[in-house]
Amino acid sequence: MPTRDSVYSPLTVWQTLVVTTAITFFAGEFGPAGRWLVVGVLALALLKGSLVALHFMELRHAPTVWRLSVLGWLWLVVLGIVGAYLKGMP
Amino acid sequence: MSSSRTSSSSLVLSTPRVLQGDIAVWIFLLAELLAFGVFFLAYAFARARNPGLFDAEQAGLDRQSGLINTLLLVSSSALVAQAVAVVRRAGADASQRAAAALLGAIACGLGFIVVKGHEYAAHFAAGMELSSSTFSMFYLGLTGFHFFHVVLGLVVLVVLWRQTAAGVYRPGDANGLESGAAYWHMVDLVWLVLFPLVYVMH
Amino acid sequence: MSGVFTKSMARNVFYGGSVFFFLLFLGLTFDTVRALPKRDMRQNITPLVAEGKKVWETRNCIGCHTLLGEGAYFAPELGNVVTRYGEEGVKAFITSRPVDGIPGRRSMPQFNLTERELEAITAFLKHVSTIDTAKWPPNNQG
Amino acid sequence: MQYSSQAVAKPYFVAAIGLFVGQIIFGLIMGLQYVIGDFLFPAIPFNVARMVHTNLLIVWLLFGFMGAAYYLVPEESETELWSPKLAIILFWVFLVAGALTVVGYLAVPYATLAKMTGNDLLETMGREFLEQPLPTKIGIVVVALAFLFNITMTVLKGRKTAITSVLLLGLWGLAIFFLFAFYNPVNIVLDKMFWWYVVHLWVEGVWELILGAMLAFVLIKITGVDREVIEKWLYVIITLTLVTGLLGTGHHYFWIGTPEYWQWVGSVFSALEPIPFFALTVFAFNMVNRRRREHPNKAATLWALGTGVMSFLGAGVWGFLHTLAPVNYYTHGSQITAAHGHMAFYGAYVMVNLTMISYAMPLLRGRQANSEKSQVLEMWSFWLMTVSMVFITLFLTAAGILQIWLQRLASDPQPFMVVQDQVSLFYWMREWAGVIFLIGLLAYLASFFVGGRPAEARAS
Repeated sequence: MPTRDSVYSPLTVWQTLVVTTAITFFAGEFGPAGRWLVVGVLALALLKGSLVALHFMELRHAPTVWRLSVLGWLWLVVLGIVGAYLKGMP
Repeated sequence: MSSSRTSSSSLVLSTPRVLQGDIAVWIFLLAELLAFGVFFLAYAFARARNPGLFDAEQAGLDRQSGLINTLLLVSSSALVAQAVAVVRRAGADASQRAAAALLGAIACGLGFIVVKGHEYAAHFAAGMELSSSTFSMFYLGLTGFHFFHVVLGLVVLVVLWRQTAAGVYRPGDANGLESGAAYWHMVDLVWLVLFPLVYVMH
Repeated sequence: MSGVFTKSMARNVFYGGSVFFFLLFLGLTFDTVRALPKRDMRQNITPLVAEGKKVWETRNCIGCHTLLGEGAYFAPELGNVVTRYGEEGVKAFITSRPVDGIPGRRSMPQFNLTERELEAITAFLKHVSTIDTAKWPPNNQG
Repeated sequence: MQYSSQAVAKPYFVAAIGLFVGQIIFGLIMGLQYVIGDFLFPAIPFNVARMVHTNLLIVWLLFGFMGAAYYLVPEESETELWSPKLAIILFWVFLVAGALTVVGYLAVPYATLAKMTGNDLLETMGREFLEQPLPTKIGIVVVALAFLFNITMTVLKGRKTAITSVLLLGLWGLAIFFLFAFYNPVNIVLDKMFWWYVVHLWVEGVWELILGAMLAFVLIKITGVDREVIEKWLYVIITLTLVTGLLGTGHHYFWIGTPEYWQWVGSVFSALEPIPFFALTVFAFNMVNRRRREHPNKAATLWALGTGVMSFLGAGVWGFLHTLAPVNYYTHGSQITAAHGHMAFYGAYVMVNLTMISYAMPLLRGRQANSEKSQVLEMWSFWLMTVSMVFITLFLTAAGILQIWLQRLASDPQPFMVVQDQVSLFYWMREWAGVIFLIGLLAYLASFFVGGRPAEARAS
């Protein structure tokens, strides 16, 4: 069976995740509160989630039904959170 | 199991459409994701109803330990992915190198437990409990639900570590390892949404 | 849906998953039992109230009524009946039930309760009405 | 029937159907009492008729489960039952205890029955579904333990299959959770909290395991699909059942005094509870479509598919209708709950028992399947009962919605009885649907006595 190496090695994916996590933290710690923080931080969550799903969970090679369900879940939840946040804006 | 198609246009053998691990685990994963997803949305909409309370009580959280925990889980997840890749390439003493990676993943997982336990101890000492406020109910509920998933995941990883060290897994015959890995990545994926939602957003 | 799907993995996931969620359920139940005293007014449970619960059970009131919404749907909710009709109203109603019922209408049997039993059942229903039920029922009609 | 000791199941099935008829008769009495308030008053007041109705339901379903276990365990374990004699003794003990209890309900006022049967020693009576006197409750525990011992010994000395291990898990769970019937604290909130261990963890927990095991067995026999496929789907379905059902108990902890986080936990997890029933329906249809043989017992196939669909509708859809806390705040303790109760019990546990009986009875009487004529009559009874149950549920749902509107949502809410009078039209229609249900049940009974040449298995 041909090997299924992911295009990126786990190391490069890991580095991206660490950097984006740091950005999320600093944005929250020092960045301005409000709409842009939320949208920015959740966009990063989308990126990180997709990386983990596609590379670590190897959904890149998986049948589309599984890839769609996990990525679909990620997008729906994040969009739901953003939607709820905007609705709750004072 | 799945035929690999060699299309004339691409020289590279197109990789077969195969799911990582056992479908039974994936069905369980999706059910868990659904439960977490609904809880996240419930949190988001409850927050929308009184943003002030949530922001005020969120300030009481220790965002740094949240950061450390995210880094720990992400690293642990990467190490498990590394272990799966090593077993699949099956070089010299692959089992030993994969087992080492799994051990690292377990260590990071334990780190998460320690940091989280420390965080909880502080909150419980301050008298926070499930029914003290809507925020505390969501905070303890969500992170607690996730916390016990990490504990379960560590049990799975220890079993996988022993099996890998014993050389049970080989390329094309690592269903247990891949299934456990998929579960652990799910636990990490859920935390990647939970961290910004609970700790950072305000 | 290609991919490995084995019975042994399905069994492992079954045992792992159900034990995990059972422990979570026990954990929450433990927390609930610990948090209950602040909500269930247990400090007001006098021997009279306990006796009232026994009268409630030995007359099988749950066979027609609901209590906090649980029971039979043939007769009104009694969790808040004391707030609806007052203690005297409840006692008067119970004692005034006609033995042969009301022609063509639902009617409560005449239980011939003693004075003590009447006091007890009313005390029990009064106690139930003080339990913190997250503002249920929606209104006085129950 | 491969093992002679499987014949022990026959009296259990016969008793089950007999008690089922009794249950429906008392159901009709109660249905009439809803519209003619003083029907049979004071001889059989509503609460007594209700006790008989609900207790007969539980007892006949337990008879069905035990009969199913006595039938399928020897065949699955490929060995004779450990002690057929014990099974017969337990049959009579359980039947007599049940009969005495019902006579006790009907013959003496409940308070007298309580005094006569030692309720003063240990108060366990007077709670919904657990109205049985203390001796009966102890009898149930004895019968359950002896039954489990008999079945477990058979499994231990024979082949272990997923079906028998899941069935055993379900049956042992059933017995263990019944022990909470003996816990009756003075504190009503604690009483209700652990009362749900007997009720919810039965019907939305271990009973679903029993249902899964029985249905898997019948599907293997009818469709001939290999055991490996069916058993792994069985595990997936019961995993989803317990994963959602255990924390799903929370949807009973909304308004009984328990902390308010249960409103979130209960709503979220019970909202997922229809998923295993949906998977069960897809699984049943999938197996029947991929069948490798044309089993002559088409009626049993219809029952098996019906179980999937109706349990998804009754327990799944009608359950979801009123499981979310904000909705349940208004529907709690209304006819909506009664509507869900009827269709869920019928769709899941009545139908899986009838599936088993419809599959096993011909074999117990020495033939693969009944005659074409008998099966046609049985299918008539299937549609009569199922459709009339759908209507009972629809009418009670309509009654519930109107009740909630008038009594809770309206700007000037009306008293309970005033609302009940305005809703009586639906209770009349429910009563007629109940009569048709009884006709369907009698047709089911008749189908066992219709003769004719047994249907043959056609080459698939």
